[in-house]
Order: sequence, then structure tokens, then C-alpha cells
Amino acid sequence: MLTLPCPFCGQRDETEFLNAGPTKPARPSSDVTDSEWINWLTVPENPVGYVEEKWWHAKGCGKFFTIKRHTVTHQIMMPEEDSA
Amino acid sequence: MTHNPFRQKAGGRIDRNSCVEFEFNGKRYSGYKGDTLASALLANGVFLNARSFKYHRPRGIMGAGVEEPSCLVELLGADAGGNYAATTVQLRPGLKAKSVNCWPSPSFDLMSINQLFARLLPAGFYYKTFMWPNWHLFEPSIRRAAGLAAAPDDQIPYQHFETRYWHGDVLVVGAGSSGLLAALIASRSGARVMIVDDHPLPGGCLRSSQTKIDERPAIEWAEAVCAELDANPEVTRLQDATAWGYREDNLLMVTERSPAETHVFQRGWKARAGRVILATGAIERNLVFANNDLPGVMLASAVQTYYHEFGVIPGRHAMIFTNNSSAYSLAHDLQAGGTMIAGIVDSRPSNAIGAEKDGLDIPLYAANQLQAAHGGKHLRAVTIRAADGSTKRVDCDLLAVSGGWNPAVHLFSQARGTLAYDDALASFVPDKAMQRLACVGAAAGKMNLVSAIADTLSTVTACLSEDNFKPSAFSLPSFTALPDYHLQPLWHVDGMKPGDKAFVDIQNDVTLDDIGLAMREGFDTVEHVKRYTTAGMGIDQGKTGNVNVIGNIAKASNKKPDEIGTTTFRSPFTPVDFGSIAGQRNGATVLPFRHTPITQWNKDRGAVMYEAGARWQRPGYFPINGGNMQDAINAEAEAVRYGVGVYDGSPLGKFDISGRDAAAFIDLLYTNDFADLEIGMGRYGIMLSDDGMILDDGVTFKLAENHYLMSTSTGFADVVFRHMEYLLQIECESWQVWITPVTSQWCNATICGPKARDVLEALGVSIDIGNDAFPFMAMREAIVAGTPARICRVSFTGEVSFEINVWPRHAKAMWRRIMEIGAPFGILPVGSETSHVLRVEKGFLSLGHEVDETADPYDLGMDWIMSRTKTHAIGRRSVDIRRSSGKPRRELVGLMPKTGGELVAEGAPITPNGDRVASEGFVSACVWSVVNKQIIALGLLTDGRARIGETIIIRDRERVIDAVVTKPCFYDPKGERLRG
Amino acid sequence: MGRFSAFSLAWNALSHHQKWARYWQNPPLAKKYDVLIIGAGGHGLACAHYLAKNHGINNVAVLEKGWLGGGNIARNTVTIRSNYLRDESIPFFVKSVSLFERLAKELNFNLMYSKRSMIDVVQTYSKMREIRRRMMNGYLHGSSYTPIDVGELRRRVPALTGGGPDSRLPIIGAMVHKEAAVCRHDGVAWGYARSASERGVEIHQQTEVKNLLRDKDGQIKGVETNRGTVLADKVAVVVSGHTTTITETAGLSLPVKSFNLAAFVSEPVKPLIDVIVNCPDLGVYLNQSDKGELVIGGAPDAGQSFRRDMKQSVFEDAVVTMLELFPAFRRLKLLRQWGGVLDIAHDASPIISATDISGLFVSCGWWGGFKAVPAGGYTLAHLIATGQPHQVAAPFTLNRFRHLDFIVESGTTTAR
Amino acid sequence: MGYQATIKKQAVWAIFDIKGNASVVAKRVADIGLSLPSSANTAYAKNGQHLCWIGEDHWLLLAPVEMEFQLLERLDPQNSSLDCRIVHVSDAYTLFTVTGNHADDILAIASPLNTRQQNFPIDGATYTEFFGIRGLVLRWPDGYLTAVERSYADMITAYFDKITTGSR
Repeated sequence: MLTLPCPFCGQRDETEFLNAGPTKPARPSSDVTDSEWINWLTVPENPVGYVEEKWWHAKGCGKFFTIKRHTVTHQIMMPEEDSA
Repeated sequence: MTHNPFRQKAGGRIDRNSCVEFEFNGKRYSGYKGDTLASALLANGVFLNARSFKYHRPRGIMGAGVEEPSCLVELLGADAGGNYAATTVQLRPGLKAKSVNCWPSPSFDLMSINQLFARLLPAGFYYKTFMWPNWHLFEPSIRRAAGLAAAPDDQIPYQHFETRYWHGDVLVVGAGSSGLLAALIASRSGARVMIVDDHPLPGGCLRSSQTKIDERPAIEWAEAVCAELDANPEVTRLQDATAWGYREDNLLMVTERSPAETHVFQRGWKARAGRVILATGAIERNLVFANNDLPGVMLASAVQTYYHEFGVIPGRHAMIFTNNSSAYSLAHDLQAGGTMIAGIVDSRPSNAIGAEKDGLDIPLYAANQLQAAHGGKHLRAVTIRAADGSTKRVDCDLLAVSGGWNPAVHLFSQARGTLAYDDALASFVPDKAMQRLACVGAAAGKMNLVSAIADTLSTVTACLSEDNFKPSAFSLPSFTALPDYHLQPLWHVDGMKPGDKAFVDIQNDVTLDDIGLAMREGFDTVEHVKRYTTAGMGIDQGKTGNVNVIGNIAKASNKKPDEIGTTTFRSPFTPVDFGSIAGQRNGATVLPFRHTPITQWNKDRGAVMYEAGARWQRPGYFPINGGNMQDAINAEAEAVRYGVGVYDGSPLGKFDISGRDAAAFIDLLYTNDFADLEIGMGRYGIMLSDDGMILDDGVTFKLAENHYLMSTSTGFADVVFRHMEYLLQIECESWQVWITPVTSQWCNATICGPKARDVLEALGVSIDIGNDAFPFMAMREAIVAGTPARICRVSFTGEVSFEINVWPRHAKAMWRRIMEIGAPFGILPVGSETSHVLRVEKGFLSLGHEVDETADPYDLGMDWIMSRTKTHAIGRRSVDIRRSSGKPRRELVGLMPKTGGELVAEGAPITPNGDRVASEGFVSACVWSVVNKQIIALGLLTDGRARIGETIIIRDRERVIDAVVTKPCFYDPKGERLRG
Repeated sequence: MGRFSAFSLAWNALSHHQKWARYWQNPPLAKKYDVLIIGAGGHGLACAHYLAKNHGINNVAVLEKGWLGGGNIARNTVTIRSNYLRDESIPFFVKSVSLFERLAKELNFNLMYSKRSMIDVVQTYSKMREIRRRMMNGYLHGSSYTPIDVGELRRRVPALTGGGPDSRLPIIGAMVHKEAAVCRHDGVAWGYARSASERGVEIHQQTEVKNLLRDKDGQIKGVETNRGTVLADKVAVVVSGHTTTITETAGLSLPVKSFNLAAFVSEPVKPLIDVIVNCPDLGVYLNQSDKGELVIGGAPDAGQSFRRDMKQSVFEDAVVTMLELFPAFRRLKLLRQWGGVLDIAHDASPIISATDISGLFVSCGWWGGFKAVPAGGYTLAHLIATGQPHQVAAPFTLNRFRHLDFIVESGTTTAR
Repeated sequence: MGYQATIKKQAVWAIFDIKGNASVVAKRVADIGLSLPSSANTAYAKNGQHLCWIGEDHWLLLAPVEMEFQLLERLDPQNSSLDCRIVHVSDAYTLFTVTGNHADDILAIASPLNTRQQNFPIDGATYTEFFGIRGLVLRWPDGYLTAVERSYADMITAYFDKITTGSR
């Protein structure tokens, strides 16, 4: 059970949050090809390492925010930090 | 008067003034307050008290704590429970216990017949047989034989469990010398501290050590430290509490077995600390020789504990077998206690044996091994083997064994820390920590008490300063020096004969031969050996045996143990009651339940309540004086069609949406246009997910420019809210839109039916509710029956409907008033079953029925709701892509099933010719229509719209039902009534 | 290799079991094979067995980065069933169950296959409707599913004392799936490995694939491992949970995400429950192993994960919901908990498919893949050998994503 | 022997949900003599009113029900032309006070919130998990005030009974 850094509330227990999945690229404009759309829709980042993802502080302040979380160690850092 | 033949005249910390009666395997015994079940049994000379898992060999007590591999008992009566190590059961008056896994008794166990077949039961034997005629023939008897204790039943009185959080700075696991010291330093530096120890009393190994601290018995120092800790309000000290799980971010799971609050039976702590100090000590391991499982063979440290803690020496004639220096302190104790010692067998060469032997006046067999133990149901003698292979038989009835010490790295390893093999200890020690923790004392591989304490001080001080505490100067107490710990690994003794049973895992009956066999058959990694032989998979999780398994795999494959590695250390450290994990939490925390102000009224009225979406409790139907469900539904439906009905629509999701970009946002969400919606009017809309599946439908009213009131289906309100917030906060950050959930701010009573307007008039309403002034899909503010209300003219029934929304504080009164005023009009409350009938007659959608995660609006015949202009609406693109495949779609149709008045099961498949082949559609809903006086149904059918008039076949298992395909609307197709 | 039987067991006993042969051989790693299978888990080993047995292809190497049978086959809850919802899914799992029922004899290895029924405990009308739908669809494809009332449920599972009229979700009915079974999961891997090895297939453990290799026209030509390069014209990636890690080395991305799914067992107790109990409304399921341990599973963790432990919050919910139906288990003890990594496809249905890279095949998206091991291996072998998907696996190719033509099974049951 | 804590379910309070740009909101609440709390998850309290800063651009005003109609007039929630949104939500919540020696224990059981002073100051007010659902928690004389969505009130009441007395 992690603690997650809510930008408004600070570190809170994971049970207050809902995971909203890995960050998607910007929604494609309507002129992209079907396969480009399908890729955007169905193919996520799935790294063994840091994944940039969204969390919703559903039982807290209601903020959606972005973090980088390591999918093996659960280490968390802010998206601007370098995961290299 | 207590008769304890193996209890010393004096000594021990038991309360000799309070005798405790207990029962074991049906016989009555007595011990003293402060005894464990194990110490009391030994004091009484009950040495044979278990049978082994597979061969049902006689077994006794080997350990003194959680490491106990052998003597498992089942508690009876009030504290019924199974598979407790006798060494961890506190003796209390009236305690009733029995051995697990043997019948009728350990001394006469019928299953011991297995021993005769022992040869036929090597590791993995079951994979090789029991195949003919099939496993089923054998399974039941095998299952009965396995399984140790009986499961707890529901007959014991309710016990209240609790879970709670703890947030602090330092959490210390283990209240031995290092743990107590760590807690003391931390608390003095102003930190909030928790210290957890799984023994009933603090002190750890100090309790059975001759060490003096500041010239006083070590235990007095421990007690003084505890007194200081207890006086500090920032310190939580838990005894008889197990830290069993180490989770992310320094979260430890702790089960406290005897909380101070009497209404709590057990408490689960979720303790999170900035820093964790693991002072979990070390666990002594066994040595591998023939019959090392005989009653009378015990761990040296255990014998020492029984002597110091309980004044018990479980034998008259002791022998010691060791490969290290630690066991000698036991020799000193026994000598002091006047027990006759037949000798010490030490596998180390005499030049390796140091100060530990000074002052001992007993035979020392240096560079010898103990080849075998002998005896039937108890140890009688041992065979000692000299370096030259010559053997000698020596009588004894107690054999104290020490194979060295394994640091208790379980929690460290659960915290993903890496382990390193230490040659000097011949064991695995903590290497790289992966969380904010430190190991101290024996847990860190520091086996010498004095140097361990010094190390603890510096380690803990360093941690505290790193965590920005100011540890005050601390002067260590002075310890009397002890001889250094020295060991030479001995993975198994030499000279064993084929068929000798030398156990590496006592509890699961895994022998040295089993490991050899596994490796011969290709199971040569430690995980394979574990899984093939089941070594280390018992309740004790191999605490005394695992390192011996690894050592022997290494020896057999000529590798170093660190090349073999360990198996994963999994939580829990020791078994814990599920109750202490759930605590007070019950179904309601996983599935919270929700009530409206009318819920109780419905129950009082005798409604059959259903679990509706989003965890609301809603009335399904209102039985009429004991009548059946269909009668009730018909009456309610007729009331709505020909008179008036009312239902509690409060659970419908409601959102207040406003802001500069509110209109644009509504347009993004819904597939149809809202731009031209007039103020005071509402419009039905459908929302899609990005996958192009229907997410929700509902009516949205325009209250003012850029101000809307959106209503959603009951079940999906939360999903829709999340969907909207996601879009706003992530994709439309620059937009100004504010969403406030107001579901619970408004309760609504929906009056529907031809007489609805009359009832509303009769209630007294401050506005003109005529059709022209207040048309279909309009919303008005008004005073109804003296109460401010919002009235909406929406209809889920196909009849004229007035949705009267009031503040919940007025809801009960309003509802009662409606029932009272409506009575002359024959008003009836309407449940969800009837709403279902009415919407099916109209062909209105229902999520979860017609919409089953595959249908899109075109399939449902709602082309009109897919705006030509709004290609950017969420989900639109995916719908277009899916339909471009040209694959035939299942379309919404009406069905007239030809059954003699019997309903068709909802979900029944429609198949070509009614054959048992892949379906071509299904019945989404089927009801008795009060207006059509017949069974009607809705369904999704491949190319359905083109097949209207056709007869299709519904296949409900053996039942084959013809049905005529119709338009999906059975009543008032033009919708004149609901607009009337 | 010697056959296994009571006689061979007795015979070997005379020589104190010194003469048993290895289950699988350990030959040197050759430079080239006809087929490479990446991953010696259930599906990979099954595929190897069927390639050799059904298609006579035995110049095959199974490459395993760790120890064979150490992936999800070693960490699942051994539930075998075919009560799915959709026409696309049911025939596949019916096939798998029928292969399972014959497997012990086919492999001459006692898998302790125990056909013991699964009972779905139903607590909401919406779930009841959906489960009835599965019953009627299953009938079309020969998967049995029979309703029983609450009284009968309590007779068949006396330990189930919760879910009464006053509970949070009173039990309203139940459904029995007769074909459901459990079996010794490790045995499945070992049995397939033993049989494949006997047929000439090579199994190479501690052999980690670092990269997929393609020739200049993009066709697959082999793999690069920690033990050097190995060539083959056909390569199958069968590494549930870690599929994308391998395929991305060839620039192939897939519509799957990796998740942690965990389970736990209680202390062993005397026989108590002789069926698999599944509670879809609460999201927990359990069965009792022959050793006496209750094996309990819940839902996956929400975030992507490649971990093999268990998220406390998910675990607690599973315990809480179990105690709703089995309140007496408050005094039962947790013995061990663990997790595995699985990759779940965008529509949560499996993928057994050729890929855009000629010669490269994938079998992934397994969520509850243990029950699918025989059919998964069987149909993957068929696909590799013939180039055509097997009829019962045809719906599960990657093509379905080209038109977002999803197979939506999610939410039909918890028991995986 | 259960916990010594008094749990009182409150009658309706006047509650307003306020969303918008801080400077605008500051002006609006100035009209009723309040100013914005200085830091996140704290409340500004004045003559019985508590203005809680519970989210980015999000405040919740709790006031005695006697003030409700006056506040309705002054805050004018119907008026959506303003550059912020004020929604009247008095009935959407049920409030409980938890006071007494063991108030902290009750909170530690109900919620994962870390209530140490350094983390949850004397004027603290925040949304957190409360018996599994979303709940607002404020410090209160000799304990805490908590608010949950009204539809859950019966469930929360049941939990309070269960944990304080150890009843089934």
C-alpha cells in the first residue's frame, strides 16, 4: 500500500486514490488514420521501469495528477524528474 | 499441588504460587501461571505430543517459540482454533488442547502405519501413482489424511477484531537487547516510536542469558528500559504482537493478540514509520542426522529457554550436539542446574573450540559427529562417530542440538532487501536495504551481544540524525563479556545408511534423501526442490530448516550456498488470524450501502428491496397482502397506465455543471447536439466511452446560459463523474467548467400516469402546470404543497410525469403528502420491477439489459442521436471504425414470444433454427405487458431491423420458443401520452 | 524414460529411489532450431508438447530465463472452468477443459486432477441475470451450468454460514458449473516438460532472451540470449506478463498492460469445502487444496505492475469479502501470500496470434490463463505448424483490434 | 469495556460548495465577513462559520442552519453569471461530532489520515477516506467533526456503534 504525493494534500494513503492509467498522448485530431486512432486508444506504455500515469484523489480533494511510478520497485517521482 | 517431575526446585519466571489446570489430549495436567503449553507439557514429562505430517512418526517439542516445527496443537472450547505451535500458546486456566494430525492419540496413532510404507513415499511419489483408474478414487482419503487441525466453526461467541492506522517516526521490531536499546534512543530523541515484540514478555535472548548488564541480571535492565518507554506518551509498546508483513513505504502489518481494551479480541495495526529498525534476532537451526526428529531431540536454545524462563529441564541425562560455540552456554546452565550431561559432540576440531569450553567438567567429543539418534517413542541413545569413522553408542534422554544461527531476515527480505551469504555464519545476512530501514543486532548478523549493542547504538544514532532528530548523548550500559560466536558449517553428518531418515524439514517430513532424489530427477534449483519436496512450505515456513536445505543442495552440486540462493520470503512471518486483517471492516466497507429519506418508508410498506446500481437500496415491488410478484407488478403498472403511480427517483445521479465552457463541454460529452437547447428545457442524451461503447444516458436541463443540471443513470453516476473530471482536468485544462455533484441535495418523488396532473393540482402547486405553460421536457421552480421544489417533466414510463424535486429535509413530508392526496386517485408506489415493465412497453433503453458493453446507438435504432456535425464527440470515432468493418450488427428489436403466457428468461440466446450453435442475438428483456395483455420482449438480433415480421427461435436450454420480430415499441409509438 | 506407476514406484523403492531418470534432459544449446518458444511456463511447455506430438515438429527449443514452471503456472489458483459468456470464448475453454480431463493419462503423470464443480454464489439480481445468460449460452456449446437454491447451496457448502437475510448482500441463489476442476499446477508444467523432453524437445533454463532478431526483409530469424545467438524461422513469445518487454525489442507494441494478480492460502485444515466457491458480487473465490489449505484469490491491483508480491489494499478487500460469506474464518489463519504478473489486453480477452512480423507469434493477455494451458498450447502449436489459427482460437487473433471488435468477457466472474 | 467517545449525529447545517478562482472567491466570501484560509486543507472559522479549503479552487462553507437563508441571499447560488460557482448543498451531507478521550482512536480506526499536529494542524480540515467512503474531517473541541454524503449516514452510524462497543 503506497503513499502518493497529491499536489494539493501532500502524501496520502493509496486507498484514498484511484489509478487512472498510464498517461496517453494528446487526443488525436479527427484527421488521423484509423490505425493511428486505434494505437492511441488501445496500445499503452507498458515499461518494466518508470511509467508515467494518472491518479485521481477520489476520496480526497478530487485532483487528477501525474506521477512516474516504477512498475517493479513502486518508487515514485514527479514527471519532470529524470527517470534515466 | 502441582506435580511437575521435570520442573526444577527453584528458578524460572513462572509464578509458582498460582497453579494452572489444563487439559491435553483428554488428560488433565497442571502448570504455573507464566508457562506456555509447551513448557507445562515438558514439566509434566509429556514428551510425545505430536505425529508427523506424512509418515506419522512420533514427535515432541523441539523449539521454544515461533520457530517450533513439530508440536502443533488445536485449541478447543471458547478459544477454538487450529495449528498453533504449543510453544506460542500461553497457559491459562481451563485451557483445552489436542495434538493435530493423529488419531486417537500421539502415542497410539493409527496412521503411523504409514511408517511401514515409508519407502514407498519419497518426495513427489504422488505424481507417479494414484493414476489408475483415476485420482478421484484416492483423493478423498488423501485429503482426510492431510490438513492438520479442523477448521474453526461458527459456534464460538462473536469476537470483535479491529484494525487501525498508526503514523510515527520510528518502528522497532523486536524487544530484545538491540530492539529495546533502539527504541530507548529513539524515544529520548523525541521521536514517536512503536516497538513490537511477538513474545508475551520483553527481553528476547536476554531472558535466557547469564549476561549481566551494569552488574545486574540482564533482564532487570530490559525491565527498566520498558518502564521508561511506557512512561513516554509518544511510545507505543506492543508485546504478544507479531509484525508479519512489510509493505511499501515502510508500512508494517502488525497483529496484536491481547489488546488492553477488553472489547477488542485482536487488533491489526497498519503502522507506517519514517524509519524501521529490524531487531528481529536470529533463529537457531537444526542439524541433519538420522532420526533427528525423535522426541527428546531439541534445539539447544530452546532447552536453555525452558531452563531460564520456566525452570524446566526436559530430561535427566543430556547430550549436546553442535557445530558452533553458542551451545556451550547451555552446558554451563545444565551443569549449574545439576543435570547429568553425557557429553558435548562438537563437529569442529579441538583447535577451533575456544573459551566457550572453559569451566566445563564433561566429556567433549571434538571433531566428532552425532550420526544417529535411537529410540522408539523417545530418545534412548545416540551414536557418536569419530573422524576415523569409528562409532560409539551413548545413552541419553535429551539431545540439545545447535546447527548455528540464521538471522531473522524475513521482514528485511519482504521489504525487497537483498541478502548476502556470510561464510563465517554459514547463513544469509541482510545486504542492500530497499526501504528506509536498518537491521541491528543478531538480525544484522551481529552474533556477539556486546559488539552488537555497540553497533546498534551507532546505527540507530546515525538513522535518527539522518531523519533530523537530535539523539542525545547516550552511554552504553556495561555488559559482561561472552565468548565469541564461532561456527563451522555441517550440512549433514557422515556415515548415514540408506533408508536412514534425516530430516531437513521436520514439519513436512522432508528428508535428506528426498533432496537427493529431487536433484537426481532434474529439480536442481532451490525453487524446484522446494516445490517438489515441499520443504519449507509448512506452517513454520522452514524457519529451522531452510538454510539446511540450501546448504545440502549446494553440497550436492558442489556449489557455494550463495550460488543456490534462497526462496522468496513471503508474508506472513507467522500465521495470523484473518479476523485481524479485516478488523471491523465488513461487506459495507467494500460495498457501502446508501439510503434515501424514503428508503425506510418503502421497507415499512413491505417492499421487497433490491440492490440497485451504485449501492442504493431500492424497492423492487410492493406485495399486495401476500400476493405474488406478478400480481404486484400488474397492479402497479396498471396504476401508472390508467391512474397514477409514484416512485422515489432520488438515486438518479445529478450534477450541477456551469462555467464559461459548460455548453462546449456538454457537447463534447454527448453524441447529440445541445447547442440549441432553450433555457428551462431538458434533452435526452447518450454518452460514449472512448471505445465507442455506451457509457450512460440521461436528461440534461439548461438552467441558464452555461449552467446545466445533468442527470445520469443511478448505477453510473460515479463513473460519469470520474469521466467528466478526467476530461476537464487532463484534456481540457484551459476550460472553465465547474461540476458539483448534487445527487443527495435533491430528493425526487415522480408522479406519473394519466391522473398525475390532477394529483399535482390537488397537492397545491404555485404555477400553471397545463401542457402549454409547462410542456414535456421542461423544468420549473414552484411551491408544491407549501414546499419549494423543482419540477421536471421527463418520463421513463411513457406517461405524463412530474418529477418533484425537494430538499431531503422535506422529502418524507412531501412523500407522505403525495400518498395522502393521491389516495382518492388510487395512487400506488411503484418499484423497479414495474418501471422495467413500463420502459419495455415503450422500448426505452436500460443499461445492463439492451446495453451490454457491445451495443452502439445505431444498433439501438438511435441514428438521430449521432449528430452529423459533431465528429469530435467522445467515442464517435471508435463507433465509425467499428461499423466500417461491415460485420453484421445486432440491432434492437421487439419480440412477441409464442409461449403460453410464460415469461422468457432475460438473456436467452436466439440461435439459427434454434440449433445448439453460436447465437445470433439474445432476449434483453421480457415482461407481461398490462396494456397488450401478453408477453412482450426486447432483444438484440443480427440485422434485426431488416427482419421485422420474421419468426426467430429463442433457445433456453431444452426450451425452444418461437418469437415474431417487431418494432421495439409496444405502446403509444408516437409518444402522445407522455407529451399529453 | 521409465513409465510412472505404482509398480515402478515399488520397484525403485528397493534401490532406495537411486535409479529414477531425470524428468527433462539438459543438452547443449544448438545454433539453430525449427521453432523457438520463449518461456517455459504452462503455455510454452504445452505448445512444445503439442508441436512434437500433434505436428511431429520436435526440433524445438524452449528458452526460459529462470527455472521452468516458475511463472504464473507456479502462482495461480488452479481454477479450471468453461462457464464464459460469449460465443467466441466458450468453445475455446470447453476444449481446454476436455484436454485437461485426459491430461494425466496423456502425460503419464498424476496431476491430481480433481473435477469438483464450481459454485457461483449470487447476491444481486443483475448478477443473476448475467449468470443465467452464461448458463443458456454455455448450453449451446456444451458447458454445463445449473441453478440451485440457497438451501441446496448451504447443504453443499456447510461452511458457508454468511450471506444471510440480514447481511450486506443476502444470497439469492447459486449456479453450479459441474466441469470445474482444480489440479496440481506445478505438475502441469513438469508433466508437459517431461513429455516434451521425451519427444526430443530441448528445454534450456537460465537462458534469457535479450533481443528478437529479424532479417533484412523484417522476417524473424532468431533470438539473442545471454548464452549467445540462436536461430529459427519461427519464434513464439509465451511469457505472460512480460510479452511487451520481448516484442518491443523487435519494435512490436501490443494492446496489453501488465498487472499484478495475487492469491493467498490459509493454514491447512481438515476437509471443509469440496467445491470451488466463487462470489462474483463480492469479488472473491476459493477452493481447498488436497493439503488442506484454502486457496483464495481476488481482483488484480489497479496500476500497472511487474511485481510478484501483493498489494495490501487489494488483499484486505479479498479477506473482508471472504469473511462476509465465511464469518468463522475470522479465526482461520493466513499462511502465505504471493502474486504473479499477467498482461491484460485492452478488451481483457486473450491473444493467440501471428503478428505483423512474419514468423513471430504471441500468446498473451492471459488472465486466468491456467485453465487455458492445454487449449492455449494446443492452438498455438496448430497456428505455428499450419500458419492458420485453430478454429476455437480464431476469434483471439490480433485482427480483432483492427476494427475494435472486442470480445468483452470482463466482469462475468471473479474466479480466474 | 468499549471506547470512551461521544458520537453525535448533527441536524442539518447550512453548507455551500464553492468553486472558482481564489481571488474571486475571496471577494464573494468577504461579503459575508469571511476570508480564505491561508493554507491547503485548513479552515477559517468565524462566528460559527467554517470556510474549509478542501481542494484546488474548491472551498466548502459550513455554517449554523439559522444562517442558511441569510447566506442563500448573500451568496446567491442561483446566479451563475459570476466568475465562480456557489452551490447550495446543505442536505447533501450528514455531519457527526466525535469527542471524548478516545476520539483519536476512533479516527485511527475510521481513517488512514495522519492526524499528528505537524501533519494535520489545529485548524485542519480535509477530505479523506472514512470507513471506506469519502469523508470530510475537521478538528473540533475535544475531538473531530466529520461530514459524509447523506446517503451513507446510516452505514456510518452502524460502523460507529460497531467499533465503539465491539458489537457484531
